[in-house]
Amino acid sequence: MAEKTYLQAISDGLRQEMRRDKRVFVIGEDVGVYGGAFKVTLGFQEEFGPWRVIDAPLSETAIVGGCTGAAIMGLRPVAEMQFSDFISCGWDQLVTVAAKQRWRAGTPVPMTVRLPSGGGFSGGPFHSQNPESSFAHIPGLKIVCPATPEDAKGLLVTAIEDPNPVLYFEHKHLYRRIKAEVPDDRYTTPFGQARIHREGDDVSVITWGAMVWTAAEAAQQLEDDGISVEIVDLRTLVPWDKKAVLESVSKTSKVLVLHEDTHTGGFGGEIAATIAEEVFEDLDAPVKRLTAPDTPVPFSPPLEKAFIPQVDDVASALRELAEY
Amino acid sequence: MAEKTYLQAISDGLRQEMRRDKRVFVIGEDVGVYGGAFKVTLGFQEEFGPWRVIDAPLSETAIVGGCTGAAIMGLRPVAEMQFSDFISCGWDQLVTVAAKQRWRAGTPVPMTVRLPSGGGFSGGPFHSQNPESSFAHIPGLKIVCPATPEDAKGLLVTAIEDPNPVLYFEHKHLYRRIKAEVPDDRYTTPFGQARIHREGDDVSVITWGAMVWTAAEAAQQLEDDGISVEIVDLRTLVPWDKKAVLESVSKTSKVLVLHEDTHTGGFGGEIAATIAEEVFEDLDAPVKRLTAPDTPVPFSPPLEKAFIPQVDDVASALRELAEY
Amino acid sequence: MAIAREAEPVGSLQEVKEAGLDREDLLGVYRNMLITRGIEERGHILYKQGKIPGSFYTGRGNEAAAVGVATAMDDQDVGTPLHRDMGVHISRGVEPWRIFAQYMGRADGPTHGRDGNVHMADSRLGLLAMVSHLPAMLPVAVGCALAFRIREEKRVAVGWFGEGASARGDCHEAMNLAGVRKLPVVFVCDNNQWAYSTPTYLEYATEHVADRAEAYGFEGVVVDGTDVLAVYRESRRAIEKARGGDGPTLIECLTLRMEGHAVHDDAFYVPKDMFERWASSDPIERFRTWLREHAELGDAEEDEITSGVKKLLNEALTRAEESPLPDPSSLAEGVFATPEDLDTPHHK
Amino acid sequence: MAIAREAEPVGSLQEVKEAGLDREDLLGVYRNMLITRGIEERGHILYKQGKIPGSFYTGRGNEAAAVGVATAMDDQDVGTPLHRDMGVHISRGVEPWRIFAQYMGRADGPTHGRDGNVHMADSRLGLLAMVSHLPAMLPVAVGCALAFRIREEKRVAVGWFGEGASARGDCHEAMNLAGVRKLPVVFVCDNNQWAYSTPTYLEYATEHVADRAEAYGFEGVVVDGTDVLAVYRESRRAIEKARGGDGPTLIECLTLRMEGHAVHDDAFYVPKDMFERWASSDPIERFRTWLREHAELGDAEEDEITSGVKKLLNEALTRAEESPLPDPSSLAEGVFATPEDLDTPHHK
Ligand SMILES: Cc1ncc(C[n+]2csc(CCOP(=O)(O)OP(=O)(O)O)c2C)c(N)n1
Ligand SMILES: Cc1ncc(C[n+]2csc(CCOP(=O)(O)OP(=O)(O)O)c2C)c(N)n1
Ligand SMILES: [Mg+2]
Ligand SMILES: [Mg+2]
Repeated sequence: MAEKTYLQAISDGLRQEMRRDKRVFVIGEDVGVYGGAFKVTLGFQEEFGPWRVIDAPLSETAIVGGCTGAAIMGLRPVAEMQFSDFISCGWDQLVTVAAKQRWRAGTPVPMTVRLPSGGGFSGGPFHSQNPESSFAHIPGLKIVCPATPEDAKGLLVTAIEDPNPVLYFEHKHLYRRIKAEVPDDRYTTPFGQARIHREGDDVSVITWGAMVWTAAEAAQQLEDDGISVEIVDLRTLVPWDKKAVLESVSKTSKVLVLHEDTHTGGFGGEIAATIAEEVFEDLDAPVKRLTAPDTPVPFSPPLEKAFIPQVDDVASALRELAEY
Repeated sequence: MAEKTYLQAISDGLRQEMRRDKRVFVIGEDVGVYGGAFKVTLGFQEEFGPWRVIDAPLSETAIVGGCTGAAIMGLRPVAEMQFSDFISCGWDQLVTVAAKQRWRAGTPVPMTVRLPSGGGFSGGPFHSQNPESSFAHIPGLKIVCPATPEDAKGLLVTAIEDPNPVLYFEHKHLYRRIKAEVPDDRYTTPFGQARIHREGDDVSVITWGAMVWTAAEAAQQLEDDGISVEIVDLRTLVPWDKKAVLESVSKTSKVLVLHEDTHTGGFGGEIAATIAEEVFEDLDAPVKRLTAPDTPVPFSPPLEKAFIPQVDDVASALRELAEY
Repeated sequence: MAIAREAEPVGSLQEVKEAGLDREDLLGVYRNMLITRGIEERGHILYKQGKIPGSFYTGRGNEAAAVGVATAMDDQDVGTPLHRDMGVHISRGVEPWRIFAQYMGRADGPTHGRDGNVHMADSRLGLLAMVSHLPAMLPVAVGCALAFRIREEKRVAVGWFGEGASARGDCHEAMNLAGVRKLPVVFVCDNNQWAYSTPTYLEYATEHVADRAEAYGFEGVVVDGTDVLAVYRESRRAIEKARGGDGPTLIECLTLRMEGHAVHDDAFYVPKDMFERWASSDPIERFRTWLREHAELGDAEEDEITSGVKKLLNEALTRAEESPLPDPSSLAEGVFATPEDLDTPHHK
Repeated sequence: MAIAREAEPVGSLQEVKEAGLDREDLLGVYRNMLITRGIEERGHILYKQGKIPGSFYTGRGNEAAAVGVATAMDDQDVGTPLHRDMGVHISRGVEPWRIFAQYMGRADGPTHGRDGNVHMADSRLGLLAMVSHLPAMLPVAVGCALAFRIREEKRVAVGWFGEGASARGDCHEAMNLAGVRKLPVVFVCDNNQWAYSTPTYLEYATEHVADRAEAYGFEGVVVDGTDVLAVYRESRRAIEKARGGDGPTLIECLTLRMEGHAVHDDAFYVPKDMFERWASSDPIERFRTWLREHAELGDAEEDEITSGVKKLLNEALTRAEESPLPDPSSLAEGVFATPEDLDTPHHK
């Protein structure tokens, strides 16, 4: 057990898995000599050689499609997108080939795509997006969004082990900001089991990724006013832990669904709709959503601050609910 | 005024617009000599010549990106996807360039993409999809899904006139099945204004595209049992007519959101969540969704029938709501 | 300016033997071509009988190209054949009755009614099921080759694509990655001169598709796709070259699509004389003549083969028609794989 | 095997005159190169001062290539320059203070703080704002050319791409469409030998990127990207060829990226002697020497230019720093265009 950043947890988890399982290899732009844009694979090529840590050409389609083929041939590819934004260039391969191959043709595609995502440091419209909602709509893809170093490692190992295409969204704004104890040994964190980041009685927040920490700060604020907030960290969007969400909502009878991605058609809608359908009778207030507005992600700090839900935004949404 | 199929209405609307406005041109695979896979542009190349009715190579990225450039240069491109499924190959161009260019750089992109979509005739996993939800999540794209011949023409004209990238989903299962009177003259049908396909008092159905007709048959069934169903045809998903939906729900206090696309993360979630948030107090029952299950679209008729919501499925969902 | 090498036709039996096929093999090739065509001809009938839902696509004219390439593959090699490549499935040993079941959306088809047409494959025979999106399987084929390279296996992946689909980005990214990394993959272009209704000069601006190979640092070859032996010889060369670590080859098989794009299309846009010209070079007839001239195929033996194929297909059809339609309650199963699904020859 | 033509360096003033530039033009070119470098050097300082949010990218080493091509464009031509092509914006007349404002995320930058770095363009000057996704602007540039062809205008579109980005499908689809339809477009490859940390041999397997042009049916040319006059001459030829209806050209400008990929990258992976070798061929110094040798550039005139540029940039910086940060309440405006937005020179 040692304190590690979220980034180190990812890196260590991946290295450990590569040492354990020769079928695991890494491919992506600049993952080799350079160690990846965020240095997750720093030193990997030296340890595992150039055919297990592969510098790909600037070709997201070939990377995703290549991993699909290699996975079907029995390897366990881990692709790195330099930024999650660029997965748009691999969209067709993922949704057309990888996602549907098991159901259609019985061929499992055990591959993982690592996607550094999210904003908070003026990355602008193309280096800050949270594209998880788009993919969560496609049957056949699993979607992982860890919030803590411990989950970052455990969910990555589960992703690599999973016999399906898994999109692993690692939030860049957590990379070096969030540190915690991470077990040294190999372990897996199951998909589809939410984590109660904080227990509470008055209002539930359903969220994932970096927003877990924003919600936690807001909950802290509200505690001083005597409002007790429960935070449910989904950890994975596909599958998502409906049971945990509905239980929390039934307990508090008020809920805020929170995400960093834009509003319309975001995955928050799915969660809110499910709550409204399944525990309608338990609700004492409308199902509220707090998200980014329907715009691209802005570059300039004051705009970006207005775009990404801030602690104060969450706190006032929670207060409003509590007072309903 | 003459009776026209949905397909003729599209074809006539497009031809009329091309005659009126020299900036309008058509590009797509096999749209020229062949007249398009569904013959929407039959005879167009003879009338408008090979540079206004352009047979493109098998290159969805070049088609979508090409239209983006041509639109910025002042033309009014109308791209045809051979099947809406293939727009996955133009995903990046649409979401990365076309959708964001106005907001980022002030450059409007007035283009239309025609997308023959939907199932019902054993097209299988790649010729039957309804990808509108994925795009509805991307700020900057407008999404149109006509259900009637009159709307098919009017909304196409509005799409071509609109200064933004518009995805125009034409449901293949309506092409020759649905006929109605269509005005001969040019007219536009505004975006963001739902159409009450049928008035009713007990339950509302919110839907679009081919499902409008499925809902209408189900409503007919229920009428015999004395249950009065209101059908709201959204016509456009972005922008969507929140006001009309909320009004209908407030009136009936019970609502079924219905779509042919798959469940999780489908646009129905957005609508259901909005209803649960904004007219929570008016609801007498949970917000129900009826959609395709989370699988690819199957080929074999019994499977496809189980996949696409059928009249009986809608009727029993409505009955359940009415009895709640 | 043509850049690619233009392959010679094949002459004598001796030459063929040197290329690795004995007389028994040749008769097998002939048989596979007959089965291929027979399946698709019967498919047409089934379609007209209303037994095939949706649309229906065939590869008439492409039998030699498909069978020729597949015959050059070793057992442990893998491939991603397309909608004109029924001959690949047949050559790899797929049972015809399963294909009929697939056509008709029955439970015993390789996709159990979930997908249609040739959108199927038996992964135990080293084939990967195509998707409609063209040529999305090329990057996947390259990924197979990458796996072989990583594990240092002497296996080769074969990826098919149409000349129309050569215009798409997937083709470029796949070939470029394969070229840069010298992966053991062979790209086979089924150039049947039409992409639906679109002629080649609107799809690419070179003389041959194979001229593109240079742009990726490997060799391109154009071969007459109606000459099964020439296709075999060039494929064998390319596959062995790839197996030996010398990287990819692009083989372009020149044919004509002898029917419409699919069953609904009468191909009015194809000049009549083009059909006539290519009809005189029918791949099956051509090989039959060659076998009679060079390999002593006599009437009796030929009859035996023909009637054997007929019997096989008749029985297959009966068996397929007995296969039930899939159970709707199974629809939602198997969207996600379980660990047990990985228990296949390739995944281990 | 190289397929592309390798362009000769430019010699005399006379030769340059024939190519269409008089002495005044040449001094303008020099000035634009100085402004380009000056802006990016000041950008570095701003970055270190913490005034530029996010990351920061420059095109040091690419000034000649960018300015050379842009100088060869006519007013009515359009282009889609990239992150190494500041010189294009400058040559087309973008005011430096706006660029500083863009860097700093201010309200008066061309994107009003919505986007950063060189992700900007003034559409009234015929430029289209790049996106990060490389080379997604190539199909867009081809679309501009398509519009010119449809309207039968004598205009040309210029599309830039990096040698790394040449691996992507967008590059292929754009070039193929342009080749098939002989569209009036010129493709300019900024080959600075690195794609982030990736060397060229892992990006493509030909000798030159320009060797690929053949695969699309048009000519490829490799030019020394530090020789502004050679770049100009080849660009002018290609642009006029395109304007005349003779289709696309691929011009590859060979340079070295003289800094890290972005400000955070120390480029440890680039061999030291590679930097040294290319430093001796600095495009600005090279052109300065040429001007002194061939165009009688004297100390006084040079000082005047240099100090003029310095003054311009200092004033620009001051003005940019006075520009306010954008108003957060404006965030949601303009996701969708209104009809009035179409009231621009290009949209009419
Ligand atoms: C990405 C994509 N776009 C469009 C289609 C529709 N489509 C099916 S086959 C076809 C023509 C294919 O031509 P070619 O690649 O030459 O193959 P062929 O059918 O001639 O064998 C088209 C356009 C498709 N399958 N995939
Ligand atoms: C589609 C896509 N994938 C990844 C990136 C991340 N990225 C930014 S620049 C770069 C290298 C680009 O190399 P090159 O095309 O040679 O241009 P250069 O930066 O060298 O001018 C990469 C990988 C990107 N911008 N776009
Ligand atoms: Mg073809
Ligand atoms: Mg570069």
